[in-house]
Amino acid sequence: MAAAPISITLDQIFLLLRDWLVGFLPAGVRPAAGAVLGVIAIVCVFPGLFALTTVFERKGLGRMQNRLGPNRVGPFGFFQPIADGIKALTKEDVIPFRADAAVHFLAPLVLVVAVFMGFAVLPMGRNMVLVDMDAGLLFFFAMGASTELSVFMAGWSSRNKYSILGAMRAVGQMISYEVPLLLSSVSVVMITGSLSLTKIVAAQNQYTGIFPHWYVFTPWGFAAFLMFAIAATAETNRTPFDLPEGESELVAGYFTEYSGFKFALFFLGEYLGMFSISGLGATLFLGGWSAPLSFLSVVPSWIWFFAKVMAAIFVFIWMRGTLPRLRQDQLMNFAWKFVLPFTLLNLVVTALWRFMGEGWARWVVCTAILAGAYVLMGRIEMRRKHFGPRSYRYAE
Amino acid sequence: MLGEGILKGMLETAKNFAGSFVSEERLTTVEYPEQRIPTIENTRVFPFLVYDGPDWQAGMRCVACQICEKECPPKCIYIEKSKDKKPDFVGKMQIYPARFDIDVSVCMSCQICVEVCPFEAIKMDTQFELATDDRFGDLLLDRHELAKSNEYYHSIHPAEAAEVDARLAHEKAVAEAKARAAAEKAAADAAAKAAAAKPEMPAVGGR
Amino acid sequence: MSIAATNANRADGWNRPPVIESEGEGELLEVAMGPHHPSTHGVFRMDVALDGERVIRLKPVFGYLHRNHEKIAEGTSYLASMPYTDRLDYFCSLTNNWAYALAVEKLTAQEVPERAQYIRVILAELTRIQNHASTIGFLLQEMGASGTPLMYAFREREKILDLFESLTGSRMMCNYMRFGGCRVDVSEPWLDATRKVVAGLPAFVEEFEALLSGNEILMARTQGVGVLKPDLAVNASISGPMLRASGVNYDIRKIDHYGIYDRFKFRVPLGDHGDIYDRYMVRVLEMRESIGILNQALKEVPGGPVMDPKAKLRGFRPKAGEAYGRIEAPKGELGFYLISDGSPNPYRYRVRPPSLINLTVLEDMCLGQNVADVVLIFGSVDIVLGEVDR
Amino acid sequence: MVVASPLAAYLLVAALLFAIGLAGALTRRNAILVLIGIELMLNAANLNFIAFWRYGPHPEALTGMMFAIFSIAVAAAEAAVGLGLVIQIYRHTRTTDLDQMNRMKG
Amino acid sequence: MSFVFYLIAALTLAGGLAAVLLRNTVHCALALTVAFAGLALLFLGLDAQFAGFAQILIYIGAVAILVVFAILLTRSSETAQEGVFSKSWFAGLVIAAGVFAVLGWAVLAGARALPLVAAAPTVTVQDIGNALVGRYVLPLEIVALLLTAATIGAVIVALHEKERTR
Repeated sequence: MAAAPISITLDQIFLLLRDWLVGFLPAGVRPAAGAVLGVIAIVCVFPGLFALTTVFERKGLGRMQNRLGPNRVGPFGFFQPIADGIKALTKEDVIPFRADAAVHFLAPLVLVVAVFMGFAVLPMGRNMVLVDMDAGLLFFFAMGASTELSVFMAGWSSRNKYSILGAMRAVGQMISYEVPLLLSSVSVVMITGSLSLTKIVAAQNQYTGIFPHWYVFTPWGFAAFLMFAIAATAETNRTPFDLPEGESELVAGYFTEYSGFKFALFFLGEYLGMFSISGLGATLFLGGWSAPLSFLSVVPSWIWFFAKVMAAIFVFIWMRGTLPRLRQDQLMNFAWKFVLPFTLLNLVVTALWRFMGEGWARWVVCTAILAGAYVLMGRIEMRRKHFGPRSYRYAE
Repeated sequence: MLGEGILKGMLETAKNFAGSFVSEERLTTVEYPEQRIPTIENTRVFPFLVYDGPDWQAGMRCVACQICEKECPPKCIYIEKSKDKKPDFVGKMQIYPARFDIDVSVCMSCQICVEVCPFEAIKMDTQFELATDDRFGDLLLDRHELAKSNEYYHSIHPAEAAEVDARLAHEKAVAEAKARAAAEKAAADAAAKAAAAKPEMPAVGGR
Repeated sequence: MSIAATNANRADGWNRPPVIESEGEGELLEVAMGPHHPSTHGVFRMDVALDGERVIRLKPVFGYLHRNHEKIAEGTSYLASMPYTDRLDYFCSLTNNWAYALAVEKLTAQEVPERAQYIRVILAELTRIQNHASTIGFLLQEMGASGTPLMYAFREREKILDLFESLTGSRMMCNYMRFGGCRVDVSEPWLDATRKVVAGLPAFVEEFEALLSGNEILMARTQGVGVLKPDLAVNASISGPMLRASGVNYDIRKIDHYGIYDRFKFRVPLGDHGDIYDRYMVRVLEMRESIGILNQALKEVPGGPVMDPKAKLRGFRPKAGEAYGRIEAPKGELGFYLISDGSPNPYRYRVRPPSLINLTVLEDMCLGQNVADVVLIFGSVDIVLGEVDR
Repeated sequence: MVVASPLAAYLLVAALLFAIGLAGALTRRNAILVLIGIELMLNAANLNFIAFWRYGPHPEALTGMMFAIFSIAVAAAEAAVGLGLVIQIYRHTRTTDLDQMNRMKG
Repeated sequence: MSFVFYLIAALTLAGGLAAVLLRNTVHCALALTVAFAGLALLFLGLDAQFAGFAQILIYIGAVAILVVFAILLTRSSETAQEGVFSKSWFAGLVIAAGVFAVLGWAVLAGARALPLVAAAPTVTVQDIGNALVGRYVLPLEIVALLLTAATIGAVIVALHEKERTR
């Protein structure tokens, strides 16, 4: 180990640390202890990232709106999440009189646990994956699917019309967008030939010259990435798909009746969902922990992973700062009549890509099909819904 | 193409995001208690009473004519006239307010009292940080709390105060000339009183 | 589908909103939106009956902010009502001032000096721009744009409010106009500052349009939603941008030529569909026209007094009679109707508030729409509760 | 209860679950709960398939596993259609109580 | 048999019992998801990763959600005032008990013939995929057809009648 260059040591620093710590224990419990350490690391790192993200989000939104954002607590307001955390912890925990107390209590826990589980299969760096599962992608989606139940539990148990309406919307939306989310990942699986996330990253961690073989740089990959991003935004209830909690109509959606620490848990769950889905997107399309240019591989792999996740988070924030939200029926229509057909088409194109073999022909054909389909479907969508730019007349 | 407008909008916010770091013009907010934008001279918040000279009671311009009390739209001024008299800035004997209360929790900062006052005695303050936890006591200002010196008036509204001072000096000169003339006629008191106490319309717009 | 049919059957025009049938399980979800709801612009309540997410019934409930404005005005002098008019539509206090001053000037047959007329036009158009910008901002806020357009609108509004403050002493409660002119004269530096702000406005409108007008989500949300038919709009005496968005060419600036509006060249933008998008676009285009008017007015402000020297500020007694002064306020036709019996205070004082009257067609626009559209339709009406309830 | 073979333990669990599901399907009045009982029975069968696959002689043939996977897919379809029917019946009769669904006419 | 197995089995059976016994319909549905989760864990214990995850994805992610949606749409979340069990509950219970008795007897009687231990089969997702599009391609296609038919059928069944006649 001592002979290894510093860059590799840095790259594997967390693994080395884990092995060093586990080394103090008897050999029998070492694997279990290692796993526990990994879980502890995830449980510490991502909530920390969540705290950082909340302040970044508020400051970023502020900058987009020509404001300063939080600037009171600590230098440049960076201790704001601590203040928020203390506030959330010390606030009274209100449970509505008619609420189903047990379910009301369980809902945020189920959400956070389910979301945390998803991190187990994400490779966050070279060799840095908690459980290298053969069916990792399936596991991830299985965990993602279970969050829907907690949303329903929260909405139903609150016995509030806004809550139940928000929960119904959220669940309907999450189910609708889970389908394109899965299908857009399937094209990656088709090319890689594996559901294992580590294998998917390994397949992308190659370079032509200095340029990487990320899937996003292929026509089908770009289209799938686009659809994945749309579906992921909807899946995490972010703008422009944030209508389950659209405060102008539904106050706060399914967690209207939550306060104090349980509210904080929902908040945490939402952000953790953002991290995990961004991590998955980075893994599937952006080469996971691999460096964007070959000579940048000296930078530790986990830095690249987290950089990609944070870049995705920035796009989430950016969209939140720009876009209004859609309406429920439009959202559903968009999922079923635009995103889903397009992902299906993309699957066909992916197969075409796979069987056309190397060469420029497949680039041209795939790009043409996808771009043409996108433009055509967009045109049809706008025509069918009767919307588009208008011109206006004037009276003197 | 679907998504074009969205991208255009995203570009606009990105421009603002980057711009807020570069251009002061964009970032309009300030960090308030430490950083303040300079008050605009014409700003008006709540009224105060002007006095000349060092003693607030002796120099108070108000003669308790009660026009402001009558014209105040929300009726937040309460005046009690004094029984005795004291000399005003011209030297003429005038009654003065024995009580002059303004309930600033009711006041709506409309400046009508200032416009209708013939004696330049009531003016608008620029002090706006009046937050208090005693809603009834601390926001009901009596004449002592309301009394501010002419120097203070000069410090908050310099241009307007200079104009007022010039007008008052002119009035004083006129009054003194008149008084002198009247004294010569040995009917000084009555004539001078009539001249000074006649409430004249203040020139609208000329504060 | 059944709405159109019912609407067509009502040959008598606008008696009551159409009744639409619930198609679902027959059990309606009744939701009280407001008075403390994030998007009711104040204390306003809509009792909504929902079939799923479709609005079956909508009952607007207002009056939470009733302040007895008209009765108070009948009890005080003409001058003392002026600051109260600021508080009707607190976004546009200067146009409120103007409408009231116009009514009193008609009552007392007063002349307004040239310079004051120009100042009034400048202030009214600035008010219109900041009102329309903020309205669009609030509309987008309700659409979930997390306040970005609103903040841009406020950034620009701030500059205009600074102008108001440096002229009138107050940012929102200006209390500036008087019967027969304006309270204080504008200075040359103020005019220069105004010219500078106005020069920056086109860039702001461009920015706004780039951010919003082409946005597919905005178009999808607003086009074809909350349609107000021109005949219903006329029958319900809707006015302002809302009426013009329905395609009716009615702008009091063009019709009454009050003030000196006949001297300026400007056009009146009209919408063809009467939906939320048209209301949005008409406001944007009106902002552009207002900038044109401002440029013309600022070029040719004449000298002279700003107050009729014969005008009395207080204690005047208009001859017995009546007068109705109306202007094109940013929200619509704002009118003040005064009856004098020769005493120092009006015998009858009545406000024709555009906000309230534009709100009367809320149910017609909302029925059959999605509940999420209700807040949008409500926002596109552009009301201020201070004016609705008075 | 100690069973020597792990397979027997799985089978017993599956049998118990099946019986619970059956009892639910037979005794509940609410049509949706009857469907829940049926789902439980299907799942018990799936458990059997998987257990037999795991302890069977030819696990590499994947027969049991495939059965389970197909049965999961069929169960999803069954749930969708079943619940759609329940909702439609509810629209007609305003009830989900099976004891009151005694007419053929809607 | 390990402790973990008994724990999971107990959880599953408790979830199942609760699902058929509780009065509140939504609680029943939530208990059902517990049973599903327990079953998924049992599948994992049987080295059937793929089936386990598919179980979670489809049963918890879809079927349970469908059930709660149906409960809300039919307004049956309010606990019924009268009995929640049907009039013939006793007969049902007897039948269920009888079925369990037969099954249990069969298992216990044959327990001796059952294998004691078996090596964990090494099955990758790739194998399952190959099997699906190889040996089991016909069932796969049939299931696909079935799912399509079921989707269309469910949509048509649940559509409003007015819209259907239009």
